[in-house]
Amino acid sequence: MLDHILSILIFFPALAAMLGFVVNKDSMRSYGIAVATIEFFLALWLWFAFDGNVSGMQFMEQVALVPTFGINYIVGVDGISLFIIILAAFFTMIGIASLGETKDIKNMIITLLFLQMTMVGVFAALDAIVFYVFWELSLVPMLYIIGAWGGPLRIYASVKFFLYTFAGSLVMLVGMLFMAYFYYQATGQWSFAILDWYRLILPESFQIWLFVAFFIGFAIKVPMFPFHTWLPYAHGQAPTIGSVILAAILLKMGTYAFIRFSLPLFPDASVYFMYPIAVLAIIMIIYTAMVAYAQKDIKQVVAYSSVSHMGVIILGTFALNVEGITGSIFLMIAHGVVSGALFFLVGVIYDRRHTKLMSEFGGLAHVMPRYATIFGLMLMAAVGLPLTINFVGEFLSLLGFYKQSHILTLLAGIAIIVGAIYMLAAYKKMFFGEVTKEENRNLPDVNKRELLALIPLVIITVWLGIYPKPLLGTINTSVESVVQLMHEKALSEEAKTRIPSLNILINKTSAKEAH
Amino acid sequence: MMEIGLNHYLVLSTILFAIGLVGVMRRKNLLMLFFATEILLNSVNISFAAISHYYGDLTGQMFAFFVIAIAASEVAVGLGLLIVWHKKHNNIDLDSMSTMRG
Amino acid sequence: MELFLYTALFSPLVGSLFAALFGASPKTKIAGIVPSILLGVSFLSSFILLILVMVTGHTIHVEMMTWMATGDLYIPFGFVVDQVSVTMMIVVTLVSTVVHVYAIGYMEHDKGFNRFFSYLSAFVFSMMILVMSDNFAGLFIGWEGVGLCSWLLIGFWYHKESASWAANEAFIMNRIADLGMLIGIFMIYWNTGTLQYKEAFAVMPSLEHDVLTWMGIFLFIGAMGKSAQFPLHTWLADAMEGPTPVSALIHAATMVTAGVYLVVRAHPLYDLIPNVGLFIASLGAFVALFAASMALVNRDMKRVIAYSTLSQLGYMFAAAGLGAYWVALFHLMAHAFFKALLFLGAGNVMHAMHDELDPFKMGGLRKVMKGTFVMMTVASVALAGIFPLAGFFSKDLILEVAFVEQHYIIYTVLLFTAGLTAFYSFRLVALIFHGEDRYKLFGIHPHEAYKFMLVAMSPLLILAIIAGSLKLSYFEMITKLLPIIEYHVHHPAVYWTMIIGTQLFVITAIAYAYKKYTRKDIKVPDGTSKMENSFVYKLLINQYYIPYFYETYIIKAYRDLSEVFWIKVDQKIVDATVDGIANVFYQTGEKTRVMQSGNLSTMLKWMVAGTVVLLSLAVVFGLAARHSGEIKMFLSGLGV
Amino acid sequence: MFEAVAFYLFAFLTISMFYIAVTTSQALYAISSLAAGMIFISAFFFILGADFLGAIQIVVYSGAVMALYAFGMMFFDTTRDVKEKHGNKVIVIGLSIISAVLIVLIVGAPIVGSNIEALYPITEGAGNTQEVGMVLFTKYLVPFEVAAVMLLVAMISGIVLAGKKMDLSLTLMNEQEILKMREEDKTKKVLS
Repeated sequence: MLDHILSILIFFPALAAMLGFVVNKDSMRSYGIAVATIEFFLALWLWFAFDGNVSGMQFMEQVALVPTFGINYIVGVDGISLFIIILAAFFTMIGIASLGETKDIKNMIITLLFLQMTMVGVFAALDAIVFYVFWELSLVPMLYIIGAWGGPLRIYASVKFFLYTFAGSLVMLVGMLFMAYFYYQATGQWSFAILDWYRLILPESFQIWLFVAFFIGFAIKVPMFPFHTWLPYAHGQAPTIGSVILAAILLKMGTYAFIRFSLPLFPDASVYFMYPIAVLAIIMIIYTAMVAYAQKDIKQVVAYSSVSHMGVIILGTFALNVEGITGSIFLMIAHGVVSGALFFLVGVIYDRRHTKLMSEFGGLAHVMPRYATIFGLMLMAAVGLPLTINFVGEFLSLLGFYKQSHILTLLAGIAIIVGAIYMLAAYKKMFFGEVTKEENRNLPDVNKRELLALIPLVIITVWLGIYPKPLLGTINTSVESVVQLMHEKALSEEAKTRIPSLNILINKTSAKEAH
Repeated sequence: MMEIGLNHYLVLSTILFAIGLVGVMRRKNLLMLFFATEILLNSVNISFAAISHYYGDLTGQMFAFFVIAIAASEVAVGLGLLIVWHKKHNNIDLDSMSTMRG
Repeated sequence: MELFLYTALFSPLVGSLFAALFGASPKTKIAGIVPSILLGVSFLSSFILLILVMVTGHTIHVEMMTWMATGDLYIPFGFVVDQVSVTMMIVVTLVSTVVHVYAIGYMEHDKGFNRFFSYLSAFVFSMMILVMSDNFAGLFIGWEGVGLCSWLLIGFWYHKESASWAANEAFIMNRIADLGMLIGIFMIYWNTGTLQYKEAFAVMPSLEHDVLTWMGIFLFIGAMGKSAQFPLHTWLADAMEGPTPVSALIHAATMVTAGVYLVVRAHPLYDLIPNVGLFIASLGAFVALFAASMALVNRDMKRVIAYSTLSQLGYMFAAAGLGAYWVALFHLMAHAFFKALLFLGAGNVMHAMHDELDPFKMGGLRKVMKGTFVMMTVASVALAGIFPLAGFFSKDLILEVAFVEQHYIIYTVLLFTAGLTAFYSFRLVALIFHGEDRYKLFGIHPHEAYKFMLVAMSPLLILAIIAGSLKLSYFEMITKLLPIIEYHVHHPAVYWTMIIGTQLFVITAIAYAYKKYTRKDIKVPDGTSKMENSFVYKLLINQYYIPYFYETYIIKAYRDLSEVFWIKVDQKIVDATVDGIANVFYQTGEKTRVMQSGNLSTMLKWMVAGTVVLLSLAVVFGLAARHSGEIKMFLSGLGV
Repeated sequence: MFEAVAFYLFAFLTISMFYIAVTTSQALYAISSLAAGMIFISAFFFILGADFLGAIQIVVYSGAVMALYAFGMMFFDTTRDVKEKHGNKVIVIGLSIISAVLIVLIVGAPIVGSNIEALYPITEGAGNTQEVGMVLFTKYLVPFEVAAVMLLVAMISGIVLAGKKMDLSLTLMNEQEILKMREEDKTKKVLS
């Protein structure tokens, strides 16, 4: 069973979703929870069975799909994707468990389970076409979730979400086809397997074009400035569960893909585009943080803060050294946990008052102390307080990028200031002061079901903030191999110097172990 | 000038084709439109025959046969439709056919 | 020994968590008593460690566990107890124990009693991490942790708009400085390859001078925020919105001195870059004077003390900047004692006066509040630096340092500030405790605080009196770690002239304050007197218009810019572009829909037109293919 | 010489006939001139040596197609003037000429360029009909059969379409009956 665990992880939710059509409506919730829990424990088992000292892919499976063109169903997992898969399983589980009174709950759960299939599929796929298929498929359940369970502008938001990301990924598909074609030209046989592509060294001019093609697909997904405008609409209109999954997992596809595709395939282009992308990331960090500050709707604040944090992730990725990339992967998980939790929290208050405008609240700390405490904790995690999960990622990402550029890191570091500004301002507006609105006076505090979702998130936030080692160690191993690969593949002198060689590094770490 | 070559036929065919196109575009009566299409087809037939002749290959003529066959069926079906239309609307004016408006 | 270390470090955390258990339940005394006892334990452990370090000279270094390790980076949770950190531990645990016990009485009637102790103990824990950590990352944990607790405690009475505003201001201003610190940490890591103090400092002498200078500057920016140095000073005065015990503990004795601690801790770095040191000293001297001048006229008791804190921090930085690290640390310690005492006394007065803060509305309180009167007077005397109290030894030492190092401008500024300090301290004392009983006009019936609160304050009282005499033994201990620089004005005549002159100057200032503010005809200022309309007074009472400047030109500008970014840029430009592209397709469809008029002859025309276009394309491509060689030649001729 | 004269003569005749066919406002003139034009075209086929094709042209076009049109016209009122479009003539004529020229360019250019006529002169007198038959029933047998089926289908469909309500006569019905019938048709939604 362990040999096929990835396929099981991918297709079990989908099969369960199919069966879900015949399940009775009243028992659907327990059915969904059961499926998601099994899936989560399978993911945990995957982690348990995973060997953290191996840098390559594990649990690989291969089934030929179109042998003539080298399209195979290849899945595998390494330290980079492992935790995101677990996170996806985790969020689906608590997402379904915490679903409140939703209309059409049966269809919602089925959609979520399908979404889970696509999410796990994206992170496990090692064949470009399979990756692309899951990548695009993930749009469909999300389209339904926003379009069917969303707010008043849901059609606009869902169509925008779909078309925008779809347009971007088409460009990416063209890039993939070209990549495969180059591979064919170089080796004489077709292959879409990423691991095969890794071995291909392209001339720099080709790299640049392909990098741009992939970049557009990924950047829209992330979303990077200036492609970010679909996100506030999607978040603003999506139901709580949609926002949670979108922020926690779906956005990570873009940044994950950068590390899986762009960096190892195009090391020279990565170095070539490092500064422009860093500048974009910095604009993204500061600009969206300021936009977040101007928002009147708490959900939009969280949505824009997501974009801002994604900027730090991008920056860490393009630090192109072990510290930065490890940090960015860790921050992906951290941001998933924290922004997911924040969206849950916004959902809690929305369920009670059916509004998200901050001006409608005020003084909630009097009425809902537990809610205020959890919100405060998550907010502090979001602004990157040490000993919370976010700090580790942010610290490492910025630390890594400092090696590449001092000034840009200083500018990017403004993130910790502007982040604090909008978060604290929002918190103040909602929780501090006197209770001004009569409706808010008797709001019930968080209930058991909501705590069921929030408490695990709180625990993870603090636990991984204090003891990130179990994740960092595993991630580090895989990232080191990526960096080493990039260094070896790099053609230009500049790229060779920008991307550190691990041989020196290994010596240093052995010296470190003397501690 | 006196030696008739392929070009002559092609030019002739072109002229006829142009006349046919003029007919297609300016005719409003559906029946007249059919006449124009016949002209188009015939002009092409001339080309086929000419090319076949100068090329020394019968394929062109074969094509012309099939064109004629198609023209015949077109007329048959087209006229049938025309009559149905005329029965319903009492005219065969192109302007009256606008159910395809987008 | 490690047991004591861990006890000292973690018992505040246990206390905090214990109090947090009662967070949602109504107030129970136990939530205050247990953390206080645990802090007492922590203090005792620290004391044992102090004795140990003092007697044996050994330092303790433990590594609890790994925090972050990736690539070259290795950051453990490591703790070190050496002469510097043990000093800080003693100060922190002692003052916080006192404040905890005091707060049991002070916060008695507050709804958030349990919550308060949870926060306060959490603060102590963060502070302990800050001072005990053996690496910069650990320092940063504590650094941010105290910032968080400060935010929670300043905004403790969150129903007050001003309190939550002040809390946010403090947090954000500190964040600005933290960025500098973070960059400093990055620089240290990439240049030395480690964040452990010991190893990093060992590598530093081999680095380039420029790099070291920047490192020093960025670290100091971090220190500036925490220690509220100009221009990041405005939050400290506003932070007085928090409960008074908080002001005593966080904003007088411990957290704000973290900046000084950082400079002292990084002394091997600052020793290498005397220029930066000089800048720190100059800034310190400037802030000392600047803050003292604002304290002269302020009519808010707590703010006056806050400015005085600021001014004293300036002294510490002046000393540290001039390389006299142990002097700075000594003043830090002495200051912690008497300033906490002063604040707690002010807290008593506030309680008695039902949260009235304007000393002009008090007067004559010595009759009803004997204990508080004595304590505040002693604290003020200590602050003013009168022999033989704590302030005399520590502050005069700083003056001496400036003199010996031949920075006469700094010396003059600091000397003048000493006079100002004496003046405003006793202005406060005179207004509160002497003169007419002006409070009667407002119908207030003041009463003395609980006995146990006064008892709790007494250790501080004693230390404020005797701390100075510990100078020699302290010197002996601390110089095992810090550079031994003894400051002696070699000529006895000069030395004595300086000492006596300073004392006389200070005493004159006190006398003048007494004379001016114990008069019978003092009224509550109502903005009509001549002095209040003078330019200088207005400048000072408005804090040099700096908060106004920040509000108008930074906060408002930021808010407006954010609005512009959102409404104009994000919606009108970025999003509109995206929608515009979508609209191009949509409009094309709309426009070309007309083509599909349903009229057959029109459609036929379009068909012919389309055929023409396709045919022309075919011809063009055919020609291009046929003449591709010539086209290439032509283009290359054009230089394309 | 003879060939040239014949070509120019028939070319002139064809063009003028077709020109009349597309410009005249009288339906009868149009159909007559079209029929004449078709016959003149067959002359080209004979000149080109495609005797069989010429014969077919005359039989099918002038015989079958024209007869069909003539029958068709009986259903309509052929005496009234055909309404013309008064659109932009420049566009109409311009487009036609441009497209025609382009087609010639495309079709003619390679042939002219490689002087095919000189390479493959046609052999006269080998019996065109025989040749055609050989090719048509060997190489093009399947298309030929398909075309036959197509013609059959077209024939049947023509009958079915035109033969609907043959039992009714609009001329014999009065106004109300016609209107009623039309209403019924509308509800049936046949071919509307």
